[in-house]
Parts: sequence; C-alpha cells; structure tokens
Amino acid sequence: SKKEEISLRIAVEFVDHAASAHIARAKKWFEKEGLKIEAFDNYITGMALASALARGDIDAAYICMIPAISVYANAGVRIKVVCGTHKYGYGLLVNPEKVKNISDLMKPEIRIACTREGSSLDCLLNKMIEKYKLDGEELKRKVLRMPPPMILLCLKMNKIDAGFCPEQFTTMGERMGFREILKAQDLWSDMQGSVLVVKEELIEKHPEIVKKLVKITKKGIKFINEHPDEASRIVADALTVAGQKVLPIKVGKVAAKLKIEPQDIKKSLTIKMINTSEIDISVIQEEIDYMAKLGYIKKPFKAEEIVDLRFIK
Amino acid sequence: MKRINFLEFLPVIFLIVIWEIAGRLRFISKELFPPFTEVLSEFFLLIKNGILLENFFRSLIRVLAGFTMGSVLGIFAGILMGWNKYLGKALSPVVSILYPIPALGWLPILMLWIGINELLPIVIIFICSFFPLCYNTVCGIRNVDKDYIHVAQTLGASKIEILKHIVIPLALPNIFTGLRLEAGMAWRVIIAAEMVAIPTGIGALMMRAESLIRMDIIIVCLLVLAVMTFLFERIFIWLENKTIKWRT
Amino acid sequence: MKRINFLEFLPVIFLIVIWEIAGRLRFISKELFPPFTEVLSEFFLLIKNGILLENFFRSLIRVLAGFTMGSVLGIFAGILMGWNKYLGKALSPVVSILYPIPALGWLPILMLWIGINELLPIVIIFICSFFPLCYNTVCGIRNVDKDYIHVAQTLGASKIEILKHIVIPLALPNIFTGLRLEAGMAWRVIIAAEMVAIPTGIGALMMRAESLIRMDIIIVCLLVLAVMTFLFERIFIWLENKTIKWRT
Amino acid sequence: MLKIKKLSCKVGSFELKDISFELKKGEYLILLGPTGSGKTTFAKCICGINKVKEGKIYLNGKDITNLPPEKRKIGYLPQNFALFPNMNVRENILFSPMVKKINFKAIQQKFESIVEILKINHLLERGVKNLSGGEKQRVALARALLSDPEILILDEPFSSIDVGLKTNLWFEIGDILLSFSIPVIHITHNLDEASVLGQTLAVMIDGKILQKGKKDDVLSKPLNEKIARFLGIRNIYSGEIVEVHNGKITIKGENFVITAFNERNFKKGERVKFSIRPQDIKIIKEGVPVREELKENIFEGVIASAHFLSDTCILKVKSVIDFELKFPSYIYQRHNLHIGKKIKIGIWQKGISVFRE
Amino acid sequence: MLKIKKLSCKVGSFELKDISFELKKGEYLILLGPTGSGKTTFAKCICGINKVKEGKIYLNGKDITNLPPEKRKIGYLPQNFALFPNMNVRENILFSPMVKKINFKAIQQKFESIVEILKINHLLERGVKNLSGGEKQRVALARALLSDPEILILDEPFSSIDVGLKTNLWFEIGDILLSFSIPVIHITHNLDEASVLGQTLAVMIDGKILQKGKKDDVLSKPLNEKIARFLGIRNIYSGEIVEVHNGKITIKGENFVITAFNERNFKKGERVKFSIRPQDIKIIKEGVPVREELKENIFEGVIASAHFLSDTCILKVKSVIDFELKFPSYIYQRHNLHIGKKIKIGIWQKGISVFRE
Ligand SMILES: Nc1ncnc2c1ncn2[C@@H]1O[C@H](COP(=O)(O)OP(=O)(O)OP(=O)(O)O)[C@@H](O)[C@H]1O
Ligand SMILES: Nc1ncnc2c1ncn2[C@@H]1O[C@H](COP(=O)(O)OP(=O)(O)OP(=O)(O)O)[C@@H](O)[C@H]1O
Ligand SMILES: [Mg+2]
Ligand SMILES: [Mg+2]
Repeated sequence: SKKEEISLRIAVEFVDHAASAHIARAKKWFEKEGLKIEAFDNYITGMALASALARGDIDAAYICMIPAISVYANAGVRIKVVCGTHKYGYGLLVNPEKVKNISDLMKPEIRIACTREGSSLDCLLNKMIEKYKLDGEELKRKVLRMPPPMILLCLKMNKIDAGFCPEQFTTMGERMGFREILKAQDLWSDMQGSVLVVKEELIEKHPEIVKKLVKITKKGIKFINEHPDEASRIVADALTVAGQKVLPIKVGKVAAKLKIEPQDIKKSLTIKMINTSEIDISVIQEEIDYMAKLGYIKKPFKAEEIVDLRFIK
Repeated sequence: MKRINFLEFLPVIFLIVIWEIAGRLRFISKELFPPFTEVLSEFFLLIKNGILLENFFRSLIRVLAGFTMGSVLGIFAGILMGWNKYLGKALSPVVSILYPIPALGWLPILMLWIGINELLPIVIIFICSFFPLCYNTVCGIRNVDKDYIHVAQTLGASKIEILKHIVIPLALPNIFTGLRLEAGMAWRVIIAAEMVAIPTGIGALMMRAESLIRMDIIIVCLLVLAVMTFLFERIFIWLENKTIKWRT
Repeated sequence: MKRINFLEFLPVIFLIVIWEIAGRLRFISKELFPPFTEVLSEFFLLIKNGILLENFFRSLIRVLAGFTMGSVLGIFAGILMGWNKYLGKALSPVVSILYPIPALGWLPILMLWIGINELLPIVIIFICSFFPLCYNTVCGIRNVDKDYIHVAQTLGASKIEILKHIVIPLALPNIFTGLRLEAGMAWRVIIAAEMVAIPTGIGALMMRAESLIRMDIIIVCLLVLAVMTFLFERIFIWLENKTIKWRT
Repeated sequence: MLKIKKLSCKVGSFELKDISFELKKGEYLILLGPTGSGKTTFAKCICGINKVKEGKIYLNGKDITNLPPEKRKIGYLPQNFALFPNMNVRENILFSPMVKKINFKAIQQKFESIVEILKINHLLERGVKNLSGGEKQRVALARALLSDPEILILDEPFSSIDVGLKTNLWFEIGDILLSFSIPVIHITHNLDEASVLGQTLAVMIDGKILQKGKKDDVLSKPLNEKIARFLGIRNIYSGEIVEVHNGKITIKGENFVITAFNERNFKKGERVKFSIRPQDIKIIKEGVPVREELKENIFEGVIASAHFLSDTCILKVKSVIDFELKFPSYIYQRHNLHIGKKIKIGIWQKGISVFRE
Repeated sequence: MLKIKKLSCKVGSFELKDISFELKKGEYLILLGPTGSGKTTFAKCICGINKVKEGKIYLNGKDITNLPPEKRKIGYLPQNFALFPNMNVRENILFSPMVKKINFKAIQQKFESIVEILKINHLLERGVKNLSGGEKQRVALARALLSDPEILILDEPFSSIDVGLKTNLWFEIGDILLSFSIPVIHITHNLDEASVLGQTLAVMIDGKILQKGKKDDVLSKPLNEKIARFLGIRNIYSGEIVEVHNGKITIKGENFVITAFNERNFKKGERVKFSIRPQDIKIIKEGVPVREELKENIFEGVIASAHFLSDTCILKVKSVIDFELKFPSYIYQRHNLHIGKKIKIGIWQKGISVFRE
C-alpha cells in the first residue's frame, strides 16, 4: 500500500522562500515518496489561500509564518505549522538617489509601497516605525499596497521611491541599482520566514504523508546548503516559468528586465536568508503577540496551538 | 413612497435566520462564514472603535464631492447641448464615445495623470456621474413637447425664459432618473476604485479585511454599501417626488 | 436604428486631431499623453502579437457566459415572481436587499465559496446580471395591462397559456431594457473584477500596463472597452427591434 | 338565458347593490349609465373577473357564479377592445381556438364567415396598433365571436371612435349583432347610442339598476328624477297634486298648474316632481287650432335665448317657469321666432313624467 | 385687421398653397377642414412657429411676416391647450406677464376680470393635470387673453372634451369670446361646432381654402363636390344641363330630371354635379297641397331603411335615384312611415347646390 499514490494538493509561493519545495518538485522527490502533487498553485492573497485551505482545494502550503497566523486565527482554518524553511528574507528597497536613510521616508514627496495589511512585510513596516520612532499614522497614510512584483516594477518606473519586498525581489532590486537599506535581520532577530503548513485533518488522517512532506522539505534545505549553485539554477528556472504566471504576458521592455537570474537566487538563498527547518517556538509566539498588538488578530494565542514540531524531530 | 409593511420583512427575517443557523452549523469554519450575530457584533465594534465611520466618511465625502460636481456639470452641459442645436450636434458624438467607457477604466489613466491622491477617487466619481447625467439631461430637454415651447413663445417668452421656466422644469423627471441611477452607481464605482487604488474608504477597508481574512468585516462593509446604495437611490426618489409634484 | 451620417463624425475626427496635436506638442511627456497615432500603432502591435486578443477573448467569454446565465435565470426568476403573487411577495424583499450590493463586493465571499478559478468572474457577472434582470422582468410582468389578461381569460385561455402568449411577450420591452443596460454593466464589472482579483483579461492587462506606465496600452484597452460596451448595448437595441416588431 | 339574482359586489370603496336581471334569448340590451356608475364593474362580475359577494349568476340554467372566466363562455369586449398588441389581426381572432387547441380546420368555415360578415378580410395580416377605431372594434368582435360565446358583453364599444364614424357604425354593428342572434349586453353612457341601438334599456346609476324596460318607454318616461337628469332633461319641476280625476292629475307648483296622466296611482296632496322632455314642448301657431294632446297645458312666454346645433334649435322660454324646447332649426324661421318674441307653447301631455319625490 | 397675402408654407411633404385671407375687427371665423388638411400648419404660420415660404402677413397694418413669435401679439391655443404642467393654474395664467416682467399690480384688474368671466376663480391654486377638459380650455383661454393678444387662434379647442359637455361649452365660450371682441380664428373639423359658433366660415381642404363666406351660406351651399362630401352630404349626383330659363336650370341625369336655381351662370350643355342636403328633402303628405319650393322636384319612392338617432331619423328612399332624408323622429310616426312604404318626396329647391365638375 505504500506504493499506492496519494494525491496531494499543495500551494507554493512563487518566491525563493519556497526554494526547497521548488527543488523537490524539480527533482521529483514527491513522486519518489509516492505523493502525487496535483496543484502547485500560487495564491496571491491570504484570503485566497485561506479559502482554498478551508474549501479543501489544497491540503498543504509553503507560506510565510505571519499570514499563516491570520489563516489560523482570523479564518479559523485548522492548520498546523509542521516545518520551517528559512529565517529572515524580507527587506526595504529604496531608490538611493531619493532615500539616503530611514528618516528620509518621512519626506512628503517620498512614495512608499508595501504588501497588504497582515503580511510579513507589513509587520516589518510596523517594526521599523517602532524602532525608528517614526510618525506611524502619517507614514502609513502614504503607503501604497501592491504585490511584490508590482513594487519592483513601480520602483523601476520611478512611481515609488521605497518598497518593502520579500526575498529574491530585494536581491533583484539591488542588481537593478536599488539599495536595501533595511533587512528583517535589523528589525527582528530570528524572525521566522516561511513555513510548511498542513491541515490538521491531514495530520489526523495521514500522519505518514505529513512526515514525508517534512522529510522532503528538510532534504531540500539540506540540498540548498550543500549545493547552492545547482539549487539556485533549479530555483531560478522554476520561478522563471512560474513568473510568467504572475506576470503572464511580457508587456514592453521593462518586464523583460525582471528576468530571474540564478546568481540573484544564489545571493538571496545564501546571504539573505538562513535556510533551516528548525522552528523557535518563542519567535512564533513573538510573531503571534505582535499580530495581536497590531490588531491584525483579535487576541493572542499559544504558539503551541499552531505549531506541531513532532515531524521535524 | 410605498408604506412599509411589517409582513414584507418576514422573508428578510427568514433569510437572516437561515444565515445565522448556517453560520452556527460551521460547515466551513465559523470565521469564514460568520453567523449574522457575529457580523452584527463586529459591526458595533467597528462603530465603537471608529474604524467603520472613518472609512465610511471618507467614501461618503468622495462620493458626495465627485457626484455633486459631476452631476451639476453634467446637467449643465446637458442643458447647453440639449438647448443649442449646434452645440448638441458638435458635442454629442464625443459624449457618445466617452460615455460607454467604464468609469473604472479611467482609473489607470487617472492614476498616471493625477497620481494617487484624494483627487483621484473624486475625479472617477465625477466621470461616472458626468456622462450619464449629461446624456439624460439632453434626452430630457429634447423630449419636452414642442407645443409648450411654441405656446410660451406666443405668450412673449424669450429663449432664456422658456429654458428657465418651461424646458428645464419639464426635463427634470429625466434628470432625476439619471441622478437616481448614478447615485447608486457612484457607490459601486467608489468601492471598486478604493479596492484597486486608494488606501482609505470602505473599499479599502474591505481589501484590508480581505488580506487579513476577516470575513465578518467584509460582510459589514457589504451591508453598509447595500444600505448606502439603497439610501442614495431613495433620497433621489424622495427628492424627485418633492420637486416634481406636478406629475401626480 | 438611426442612419449614421458622415457629418456626425466630424466632431470625433476633430477631437482625434486635437489629441494628436496635443500629444505631439508634449506638454506632458509623450509617455503620459501619447498621440493618437502612437496608440493606434500600439493597437496593431498588440493585435499582431496576440496579447490584446487573448485578454480580450478571456474577458469576452467571461462576460458572455456570466451574462447569458445571469440573464436567463434572472428572467426566469422574474417571470415566476411576477406571475405568482406569493412567490413574488416572498422573494422580492430578498431581491431588494441583495440587488443594491455592488457585484464587486461579492468578490471576497465568492472566493471562499467557489475558489479562485475561471468560475469566479463568471459568477460575478452572473450576479451583476441576475438581480437587475429579475427586477426588470418582475416590473414588466406586473405592468402588463390587466385588460389583456381578463380578455384572454374570457376567451378560454388557461393561466399558463396567458403567461406564454400574452404576459411574457408584453413584458419583453422591459426585459430588453434590462438586458441592454446590463450588457453594458457586465463589461464595467468584469473590468473591475479583473483589475482587483483576476490576473487575466482586459482589466488585468490595463492594470499591468498601468504599473508599466504604458499609457498607450491603457488607452487601447479603454477604446476596446468603449467599443464593446457600445456594441453590446447596440446588439440588444437591434434584437429588441427585431423581436418586438409589434411596438411600431 | 342569462339570469342574475340579487348580485352584490364590492371593488375598492364602490359597491354594486342587489342587482337582479334577466336577458332573453336574442335580446339586445343597452346598459346605460353615467361615468363611474359601475357598468364595467358589473360586466366584469358577469365575466367572472370580479368576484361576486352575494347572489347568483345563471347562464342557460347553469349556475356559473363560481366558475373561472375561462369556463364561462361569455364573450367580453372591454372598453378599449384590448386587442393583443403582440399579435396580428388573424392571430388575435384565432386566439381562442389556439389556446383551446382546436384545429384550424374545425373552425375554418366559421372563421371565414365571421371575417366575411365583419368585412375584415383585408386586415388579417396587419398589426393591431394602427387599425382605426372601427376596425379594432370589428376585430375584437370577431375574436369574441370565434370563442363561441353564449352571450356577448360590449363595454362602450364606440367610446374610442371618432364622432363622424360613429353613426354609421351604430347602424352597421347593430345589424351584424342581430344577425348572430346571440344575446348582447351593450354598455354605454351615450344617449344617442342607446336610442339608436337595442331593444331593451337598463339604466344603472350609483351601482343600482334604477329602470329597465323597452327602450322608448325608458327614454320617454324616466322613473325618477335621477334618471331624468341623466337623460339630459332640464325641464324638471316640483309641485303638489291638487286634483285627481279620470286618470289624470293636476299638479300645482309655485305659480303654475299642469295636468298630466295619473300613471302611478298618485293621491291628492302628494308632493311630486315631474319632467318634460324638451322635444315634447311645442310652439303653438297663432290661428291654428290647438291639438288635443296639448290643450290642457298651454303657457305664454318670451324667448330668452336660442342656440343652434347643426339642424336642431334649443330655445329657452321664460314663462311662469323656465322651459327648454328643442325642435328642428327650420321651425325657427318658419315661425318667425326671435329673441324677445312672445310665444305660446303647449306641453304634449303624454310627455310629462311624474314621480314621487 | 389680420391680412394674409398669398401665403405658402411647406412642412415636410405637406404644403399650404397660396392662401389669401382677411379677418375683420371683432370677426369670429371658423376654419373648418378634415383631419390633415393643414389647419394647424396654417395656424402655426400665423403665429410665427412655422416659417413662411412666400407671402405676407399683416396684423393691424404692420408686416409681421418675419417677426419672431414672441413679438407678434397673437394668442394661440394649441390643440391640447399645452398648459404648462409644472405650474398651477394661477402661474399658467400669469405666465405672460411674468416673462414680460410686468408687475402683477399693473394687470391685477385685468387678471381678476378675466378669471371672473371665465369662472375659474376656484381653480387658481390647482395643478393643471387633473382639470377637466372644459376647465383646461378656460385656463388656456385666460392665459392667452392675459398676454394682450390682438387676435386669438383656437386650434380645435373642443377636441378633447366629452361629447356631453361640448354643447354647453360651445354656447358659453362663444358668448365669452364675443364679449372680448378680439377677432378669433377657431379651427375645427367638427361640423356641429362650426354650425353653432362663428359668423364666418372658411373651409380648408388639402392645404387650400376652398370656400369662405357667411356660415349659413357655406353650410347650405357648398362650392364644390369636395366640400359637399366633407359637409356629410351623401346626396350627390351628376347630370347635364338641358335647359336654362328665368334664373333656373334643368339638369338631366341618367334617369331623372331636376330643376334648380341658376346661381353660377351655367350654360346649356354643361356637365354638372349637384348636392342636396338630407334635411332639404321633404316627405309630402297625401292630400295636403304641395308647397311652392318643392313643387318642381317631386319624386316617388320606397322607404329602403330607417335609422333613428336620439331625435332625428335618417331615411333612405329608393327612387329613380337613391335619396337620404333627415327629419325629426316624430315625423316618422306622424306620417305612419314604415320600411317598404311608398312615399312622395319633394326637394326644397333652394337646397340644391350645383357645381361644375
Ligand atoms: N378595482 C377597483 N378598485 C377600486 N375601485 C374600483 C375598481 N374598479 C372600479 N372601481 C370604482 O368603481 C366605480 C365604478 O367603476 P366602473 O368602471 O364600473 O364605472 P363605469 O360605469 O364603467 O364608468 P365608465 O362609463 O367611466 O366606464 C368607480 O368609482 C371606480 O373608481
Ligand atoms: N412638422 C411637420 N413635418 C412634416 N409634416 C408635417 C409637419 N406638420 C404637419 N405635417 C403634415 O402636414 C399635414 C397637415 O397637418 P396639420 O396638423 O396642419 O393638419 P390639421 O388640419 O391640423 O389636422 P387635424 O385636424 O388632425 O389637427 C399632415 O399630413 C401632417 O402630417
Ligand atoms: Mg366602464
Ligand atoms: Mg390640427
């Protein structure tokens, strides 16, 4: 019966946060474990992801920790974080001609972009406000909300002067001449990046599958750490193909510049993030508490409710 | 206006009860399909902490500003085009071309031309009210029975007097039809605009709620919207009945 | 339909010439205000490389599918509600509550209920057509002169025969009014939906063009939209004239 | 054939009260009444469109009070004909066989003869919107006749027809309907129409049938003041009966005395009103012997005004009381009348209708 | 006062041709014509609403051909009165002073007297939508009168009024308008209206004025066949003049001979048509001497049909030719007429109008 294929629907973010998943898929590790992967789909918003999880459209997802908290607390979807993929992996890109330091952000002519409320980047924005004691209300009023690829495009088109981006976009931005003046590392030590979440139901009914997923993820992380060059190439390929889905039609010359290069991915994977499956439950608790503090979830809860570390061990 | 009968509300109450029960049955999670009472309590919470009202007033002000300017200028342009044959001939093809462009379609252009600021939603609402009102006004004015105009002439009225005392008053029903339809439409458009581009207002609140997966807030916003659209249309029906008493 | 006169196009041509000149004068940058010819050449480019057509057909199919289903079911529900007094009484308050909710507002809820797939925009268009058509059909049926029904009864017609031969045909003008208005509306809504949530179609193309500051593409999209909205409305005017010959 | 027993019916705040009624085979009845008197309401009761509150309706002996309209076999032409605008003339006429799923072959002959008699062959393929009033009427009639009715109700069939055409149509339609020998109830508020058409006349005022009888009887002898006024008689006076003798009565008013036939068993001392039709007051030529019927009621007066319609003259005469006279215009010249002239007038005794107050 | 010289005007494909016309001070002219004959078009020319193609219009000696309507001082009541629905009765009436910025004080007296005469005091604060036809008419009249017109044009003022009311209004309005002594052009296609009102009568057919003259002359002596037919005369025959002698002519048709006055200088041998009004054919009582005016044209015939209107009878008599007669109903009884009866009829010689073909 072990040979029997179990079909599994997994959602993956199309950034290198989920590098291990992309590698596993490219190397057909899922199939080798007898898992048939049906959907490997990108969900733009947390709501879409939560809906998909709640509806049963997907069983597992590689997503950032922060939105996973929303999915659990706000959408009431019973999920468990079973494995981490990396720490850090977010930053603030600026146009160096316009923004020299953080306090420049408060200048009225400076336009800032960030992803939507309740995202990891939005939390970092708030952390930044706290750390640099900025006028949060005023700053937030001029923040434009848009998805990461759009932030990069807008920076390039000179429509914004600063923007919070997740990894690989920050690295790509640096190559395009922008400066990452702030990293997750500067704001939140040990900040958990992406994680693998599964529906509780899956743990209850098929713990062995969850075990395999965690195993594959760990194998991916190990591969990145041991063969960064090959890993980068694989991930760059995967994201380029997928990138066409995010930006399905190449419009004009600008989009062409957004091509994902392996050297960017390598820099991103090796320098910007710490690839590890380990999860520090106290950091998770910090993230939960911080979400509650920002009013993004109604009230804090115990990190143990959402984290299930049995499978990592 | 029709008198409202309690019995007419029965089906609505029935609907709410069904909703409440379905929500409590949790066939999806309670959070993704919150029962009516939870939505209600969230509504009061949002009222209490001021978030709903703040965003609501922002949307309201945009709608009011854009709609007032758009409809006033639209009516004005319509009067000019309906009354002056040449102006009408010259401008109506232009209006017929611009009229069918969805107001929201202007958004990307306007984002570039005006940038993202408080003017943007107002201009969009302006566009969404201007063309239909211009169009309706022209129709209303052209439909005024020529007999009235001729008689007024024989009674010694100049063109401008006829316009003032006969043509515009008689075109009012058409103008009000336009106002009524577009008042509802303005709310629909402002929501869409706020969802897409503007970081405040009910539409933005909805988007934020969406990204935080707060279905209860979304439903609160929807209900506020439904009520506002309904109210705005009603206000104009009421105003129409007040103004055009002579129709009865 | 009115015959189209060449002279009527003069003002449009005039407008285009002004536009071209203004664009070439570059009082804003050419990119932010491209002259007509550049827009035209971009139009042909987009046709040639298939981008415009692909997105256009996606939008078109969504509109067609959603609108067809929404209007057919809306008309059907309207007929039931208009004809059966009890059904009408029971359902009309529900319809009056759901009717004013902006179609786009349903988006978050629908994401949950149907997920993000090709069905989503179709269902939104469905909603945006269903309620107005239901409403218009009910009005149309209720407005049928009772005399016709009474005479048909004395001539021996059963309820269902009266519905088939008298009531529905006589309600057609109202139904067509609904169809005509909503055909335009469907385009407005699909654009908004594609701008907000669906990554393909004309609306999405516009959003992408916006982020690339490709004003020429935006204008091409706008013109396509204007033409489509106009065409859809025209088609129904034409159909109406064909179907309801007896009105003349 | 049609028998209505104590029918009452309420629509809104209006009520038809206690109407009893009989219509014989082949009878042509005119139901006359002012606007808003309830004629249409009554017609709709018979058709089954209005629900009856009390009373019974029998058609050919069968109780149809509670049958739905489509089972009653009553042909109804509403006030505006209600031709179905979505069908052409042929489809309108064939509506009843169509909904009854009767094969066209089976009724073809009837169809053709009706169309023939009503002279609408040439209209069959036309739309109904731009038919003339008279054409519409005939089409509606054909449609009703083809539904095999046992009785026909026409609700003001001439109301929407130009005055000029009307007179001709009255004659035409009257003849056609008689040829079908179906009993007809013809509703109208037009006195001329009532006098041209029909044999029997019923007058409905305020939801009640106040008088029913042979046409000429009703027109010349209104039963009460309301009817008299409705019939356009302005010569209405009141007085007291001062004498009763050989079938005649003498009525004394403020400053006149008049003698009439005692048709309703009046007693001395009763207060009464009476009406005189304007055409029943005659001008008496000097030097010509006064006719028997006028002799007893002769008055002298002065012409106060004269108005001329196309061929009749309406004269107001100031005497002890004011009289209105009506006669052919040429009489005005022949008698050398002019305003201010003193004349003698006589009242045709049979033309005096006396009623209790 | 109003003088129109060779006026032509084209609207769409319809044309008014070469109309010359004069209206004297205080004259009340009826412009009679069938539907679509151009009466309204003509009225609009006088008012300045339609542009004139050729010809001149003078009002009190002043050439107003090219003045805009608001400068012409012509009161116009369109066919539906066109009361402004957005104003109440008072505002409607005071419209003209308002737009001319005349102080209410200055016209108050005139206003009050007009309102008094037209009996509309009680309506002043009402909306105009649910006025009755007669009330609307009077309000429109008041409005026109208050604009100080030098001439008044009424376009079918009675067309929307119930038949019943009409007759009374004819008398009333006629009297009122005469009291203002403004010249009036009153447009109608109703013969009865024309015969009741007005002194002068002009007949317009197909955009031309075919006859104009004193009312009774026009009504009794149509100038040609078209007019005769429009006047509702069905007794129209053709023949050849076989004799001309002392002011009379003898006309021979297929199988009859008739003698008439030679009013238009006819010559022997001319082919002519002639018309006889139905009321000008009399039934001749046996044994009574035949009157002089009938003597020369006596025919024997058989009654083919009889139709009764409220108080007149229309009789068709088959003789050498078919005649239509019209007389008061009581004559039918008095003469003991019945269908199939053989009778003798005589034609009132003055009632025969002869015209060239
Ligand atoms: N469905 C109804 N609801 C309320 N009132 C009604 C209804 N139908 C008729 N009436 C009222 O009943 C009265 C009689 O109306 P009906 O139509 O029978 O009069 P009618 O004699 O036919 O008049 P007309 O000659 O104008 O046709 C009127 O006052 C009318 O307003
Ligand atoms: N503005 C116009 N354009 C085209 N044709 C017109 C116009 N006005 C009138 N006509 C035509 O001119 C003819 C005369 O119309 P007009 O209204 O003068 O007739 P009328 O004698 O007033 O008839 P009625 O008695 O029906 O009012 C009609 O055939 C009409 O269709
Ligand atoms: Mg009636
Ligand atoms: Mg006219």
